[in-house]
Amino acid sequence: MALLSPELLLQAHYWMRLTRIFDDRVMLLHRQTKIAGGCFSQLGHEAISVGAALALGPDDVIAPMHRDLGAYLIRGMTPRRLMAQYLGRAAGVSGGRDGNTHGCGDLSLGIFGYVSMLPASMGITVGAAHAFKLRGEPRVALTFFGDGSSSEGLCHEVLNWAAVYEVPAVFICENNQYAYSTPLSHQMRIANIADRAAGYGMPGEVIDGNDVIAVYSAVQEAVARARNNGGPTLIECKTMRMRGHAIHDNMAYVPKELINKWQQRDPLQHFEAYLTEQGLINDAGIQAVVARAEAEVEDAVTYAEACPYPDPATLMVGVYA
Amino acid sequence: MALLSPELLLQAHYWMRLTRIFDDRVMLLHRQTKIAGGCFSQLGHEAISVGAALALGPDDVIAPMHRDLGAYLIRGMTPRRLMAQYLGRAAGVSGGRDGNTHGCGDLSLGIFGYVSMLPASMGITVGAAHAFKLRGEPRVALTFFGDGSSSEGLCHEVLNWAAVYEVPAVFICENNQYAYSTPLSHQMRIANIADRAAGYGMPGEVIDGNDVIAVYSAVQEAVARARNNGGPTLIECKTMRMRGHAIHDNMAYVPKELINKWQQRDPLQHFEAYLTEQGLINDAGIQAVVARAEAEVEDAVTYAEACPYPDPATLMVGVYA
Amino acid sequence: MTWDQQRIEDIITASAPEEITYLEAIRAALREEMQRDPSVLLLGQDIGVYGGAFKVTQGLIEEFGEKRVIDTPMAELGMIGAAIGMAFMGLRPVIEMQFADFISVGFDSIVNYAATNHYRWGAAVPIVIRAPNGGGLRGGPFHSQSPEAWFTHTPGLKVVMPANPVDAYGLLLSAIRDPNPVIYFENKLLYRSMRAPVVLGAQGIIPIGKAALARVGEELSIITYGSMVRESLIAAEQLAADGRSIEVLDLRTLKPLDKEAVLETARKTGKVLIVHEAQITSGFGGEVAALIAEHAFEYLDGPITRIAAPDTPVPYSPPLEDAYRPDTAKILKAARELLAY
Amino acid sequence: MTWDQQRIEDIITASAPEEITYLEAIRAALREEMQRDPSVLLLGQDIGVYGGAFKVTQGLIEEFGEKRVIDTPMAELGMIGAAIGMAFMGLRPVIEMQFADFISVGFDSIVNYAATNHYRWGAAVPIVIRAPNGGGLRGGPFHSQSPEAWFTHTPGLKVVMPANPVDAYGLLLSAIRDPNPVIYFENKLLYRSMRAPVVLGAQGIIPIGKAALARVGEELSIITYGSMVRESLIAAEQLAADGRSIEVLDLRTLKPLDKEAVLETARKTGKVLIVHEAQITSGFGGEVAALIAEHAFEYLDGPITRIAAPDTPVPYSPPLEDAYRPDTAKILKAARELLAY
Ligand SMILES: Cc1ncc(C[n+]2csc(CCOP(=O)(O)OP(=O)(O)O)c2C)c(N)n1
Ligand SMILES: Cc1ncc(C[n+]2csc(CCOP(=O)(O)OP(=O)(O)O)c2C)c(N)n1
Ligand SMILES: [Mg+2]
Ligand SMILES: [Mg+2]
Repeated sequence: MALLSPELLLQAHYWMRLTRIFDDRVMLLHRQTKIAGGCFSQLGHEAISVGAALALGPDDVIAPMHRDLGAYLIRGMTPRRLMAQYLGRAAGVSGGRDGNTHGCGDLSLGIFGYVSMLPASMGITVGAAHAFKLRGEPRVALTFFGDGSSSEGLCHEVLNWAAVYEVPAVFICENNQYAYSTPLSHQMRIANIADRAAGYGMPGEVIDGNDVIAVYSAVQEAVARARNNGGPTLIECKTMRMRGHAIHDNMAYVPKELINKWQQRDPLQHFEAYLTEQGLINDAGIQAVVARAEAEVEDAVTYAEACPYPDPATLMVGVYA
Repeated sequence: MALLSPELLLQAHYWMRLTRIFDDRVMLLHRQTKIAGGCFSQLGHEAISVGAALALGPDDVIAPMHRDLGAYLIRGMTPRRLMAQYLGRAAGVSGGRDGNTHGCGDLSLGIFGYVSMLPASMGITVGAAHAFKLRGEPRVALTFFGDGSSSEGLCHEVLNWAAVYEVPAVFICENNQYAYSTPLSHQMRIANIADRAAGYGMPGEVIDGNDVIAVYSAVQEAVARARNNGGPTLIECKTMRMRGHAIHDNMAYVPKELINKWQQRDPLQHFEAYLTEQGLINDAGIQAVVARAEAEVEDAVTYAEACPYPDPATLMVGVYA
Repeated sequence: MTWDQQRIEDIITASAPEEITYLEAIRAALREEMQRDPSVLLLGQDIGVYGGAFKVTQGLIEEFGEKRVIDTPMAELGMIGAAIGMAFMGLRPVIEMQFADFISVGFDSIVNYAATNHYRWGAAVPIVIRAPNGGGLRGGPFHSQSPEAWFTHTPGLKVVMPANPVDAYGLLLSAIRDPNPVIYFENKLLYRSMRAPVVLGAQGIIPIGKAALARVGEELSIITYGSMVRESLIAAEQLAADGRSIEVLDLRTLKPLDKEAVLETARKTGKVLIVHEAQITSGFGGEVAALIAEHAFEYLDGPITRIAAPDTPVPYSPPLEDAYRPDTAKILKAARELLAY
Repeated sequence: MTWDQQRIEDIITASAPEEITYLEAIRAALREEMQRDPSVLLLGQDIGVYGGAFKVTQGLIEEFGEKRVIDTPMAELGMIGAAIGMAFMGLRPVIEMQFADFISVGFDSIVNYAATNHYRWGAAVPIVIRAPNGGGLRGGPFHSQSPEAWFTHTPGLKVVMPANPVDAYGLLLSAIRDPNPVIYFENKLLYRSMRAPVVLGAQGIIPIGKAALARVGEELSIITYGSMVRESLIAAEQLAADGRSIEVLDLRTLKPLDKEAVLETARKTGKVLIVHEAQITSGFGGEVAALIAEHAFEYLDGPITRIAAPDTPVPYSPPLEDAYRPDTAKILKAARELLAY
């Protein structure tokens, strides 16, 4: 396991807090009917997107999905832009053309926007990695997919493609026990999705997705291997989706005990306890981080609410490049 | 390994001979421009379709593919009907609507016709097996797919589906070293496609696809397991496509040594040597089988050539049920 | 409940039909068919305990059990393939796509296997694919689509698109009983926003292939379907207040199209406005226009006009989606221009 | 060969253009672009050592190597997704579908990702999908399709469909240089059966979005594309022998459509016959007819007529396929009727 510097650990903490506070605010704004349409919560997933995104270099690329808000933030998509996106404003990442984190791409930040059709971003990612391989560039492409997405044919095509061409890609499966309302038992007859890696001839690893250090370490190792022509890796992060699939879903179908069990393992509390134990932070320090993140989110909301909606006259703009 | 009765062994021999002789004739008819469009050869694959089809019971269903002529024959599709199909006649299985073994289905024989989009028949097969499971019927559904098809997303979706619902299905991979001109090395980074079975939680087995006894035994075991609620099985038959992908393909891309190596292991010669060794047949016996098969094929050609083409006035008939 | 009891209940219900929503009508049709025919079963993502993304199948797993309401893994191509195999074995699977938008992932199984099979070797494929379509709900580019034109071009498929609870019920009965693959587009915006008294049971059946005159008029024909029928009727009502007489033809089935009804209304009024929610270019409106321009040419008193969405993805942000979406105002404007022609 | 040498060669070639087949024109365009732009690369099944199912890419792996001519596993959905990712990273992938028919398997990557991406977050998707389409070769239902109408309905895509070697060459140059996803339908029947002198190099470029008058006439306009241009020209020639003057408009690009050219010829002759190889219902002909019926209504002297395939899968057996397929005889018959109107 890679040794993480105190700076990096504190960074990770900040990003996880920011992710959670931003997400809580999004949920609130949705309840206030300020956000239209659907919204996916990040609760319980913060360690994965943050740990993974921190392990990438600046020239690497990433295709975050709907529970990977932390990755967008870390890659430089500002809370303002993201909040304007959620609120459907012209200044949002997609200029109001797409909703929530859908279509939140920016090539200048090395971020690919996603479509709803899961897991389409895997295809994009393997292609980007293939481009790096063809040109001999020391760059890596990384994406995420859910346990639900693991049943889609595309997941197979992409993992096999990555292995055949030995491209520098990292695939992170966020196994959060459910695909919408569907439990793992209705999706597969195996214990670990990462076990499928052997069937492609690539390394696969199962890690604790609620432990940001474990995520960072595993991803860092996979990224280093990819960068050194070692080919792709599949990493399965075990975690739990702590809210409904999307905001309208009260997840009555999830057994209380399961939620309770995972609540004990909240990635942020777990990490804060560790940092405190290590003497890297104390309560006041945590409060300061929270305050900073809250201020950023508040600023983003103020900004976004003041932003104009897109001009209907621009409806036809941009269908073609 | 199941013990095969002498009767069954001799039956298998007959079907393999018939398959080969029929196939040789199809190739000839194509060269004579009596068959339009494309045509896929069966050469080298006879043990697989014959061994598998013989292991099924009368109420089981099968979705043979383009190198599984033996299965059609065994299930009761007569050489006459099949030859009329190849020649595009009204009396062909599809009435001239589809070509060669495409669309050669007949529910009364428990045969599903295929489409070109590979491996679509896997989806159909898993659904049929699922129906058996839902109704508690002791029936099994079996299909074939190629090494090439193993890279398609559908292959993954279906194998996973079969495992999740524990349906009585048998999937036979005909690994013939090539998908059209593409060698295995460009398709996958693993030694055995059957190794992927573990990633679905189903049994997988690698067998010699040129040994009809091995095929029959493995399939029979899988069929018995499926019938007894033991769920699906993936069987990989190692073999070699001994002619080009389709008739126009001279397979210049295949190394001579590879062909030579597999020529030594011709499934029919191999089996005839075994039968002879076992005292179950002698040269005269083989000649008699050949003569019988040739006569059947000759009869089929005579019949088919005398059959009328479909009436253009029927063009619109049957688009809807 | 036995079959006879059910019939009796139907007749009672029929005599005093209840007001139900479009969504309830769909659910009622599923129940009716599942009660009537044990070979009918449901396949889809989250349709079991959860009752489906829109709760259309709520309660059905409790009533019919896990063997007839099957929660599937995410695998649209495989699911539709499996449904075909089930159909070959005598079952009648009704698939729920979580959104019509995801039908693109299962596309090949539909257009190449389901659609061609009967023509090629005579085995029928009695499956229904329910596809919740349409926008107006701020669903963005991937939860708002109306992709019917992909399927109307594919021989061997049937395509229905009910515009109200009565048709939603009756066409789903027909679709499930039809021996062919039927794509059943159900409009999400209508799910809870439209109620009507619906005659349940066999009397409520609506045949596939028959359009309905939603309003009789003399001066101009609006030919439309799905969510745009309501918008068109409101427009017609407003024009009536101006003393203009508008006919509204609800196609109900797109494939096979009720050509007679289309030509009849075109010949009658001589002015045709075609309205649909999908993008204009190569949309189904083109087919309707072409039929009229060929077979009712001599009766036309004005250009055949189309109101449809512009050629962009369905945008998310409210002002953009409102600009994108055909509605009463846009229909009114076009109708007035055509009336003045 | 350096870039300059190539230019010089082009100019020489241009001054005395060689007769090449439609297939050779496609190969020449691929070579031209691969020589000109190192970011162009090819993806597809069996396109390397084997040279592709139709040998279009023959010799290219020898010239450009394995990194630019990539033989892929069978995985259309993933391949097109990968091409998009490559495009984001600055490459310009040109995909060969082994047959247009298999595009249904890669459908979602095209219509939902490639097509919508620039609109949503501004990243261009410069990919080309070459799709060998069309029948007449006894390929049966799955090796004969012409599925262009699925794509003309999808905003964000461009669709071209060359009818001769000159356009095959020039439109492929444009397609590869275009920053948008382009579906390039190449007709298999024309591959080896049509030759023409083709000006190679940059001078040979044909812009996307411009139709071409393949024949000038006065009495009737045949509007067509792809394989049916040749059939239409032969029909026009035969009608000329009868003293009739027929105009033939070759659309060349279906999306974005050259509406001006369509309306101009319709207004000029007042009689329009639309011809395509694909099935009639919801085919691209509907769009063309609708445009004319709306925007050239006042100029029409007869019903807008469509000649297209009937609504069946493409049948295999020669008598059935011949009955199915639009051809000169069917065009002649319809044209004569329309002329007599
Ligand atoms: C191809 C496709 N089918 C269906 C859906 C509808 N859908 C959206 S999210 C989801 C569940 C996803 O589960 P998983 O991959 O485990 O991700 P999670 O939401 O649990 O993070 C479904 C079924 C979709 N987006 N794409
Ligand atoms: C979805 C799809 N893509 C491409 C093709 C074209 N194609 C026909 S057969 C073939 C190779 C098949 O290889 P394999 O599955 O190994 O079967 P084999 O022919 O070797 O028995 C290809 C690429 C196809 N039929 N279906
Ligand atoms: Mg999940
Ligand atoms: Mg093979």
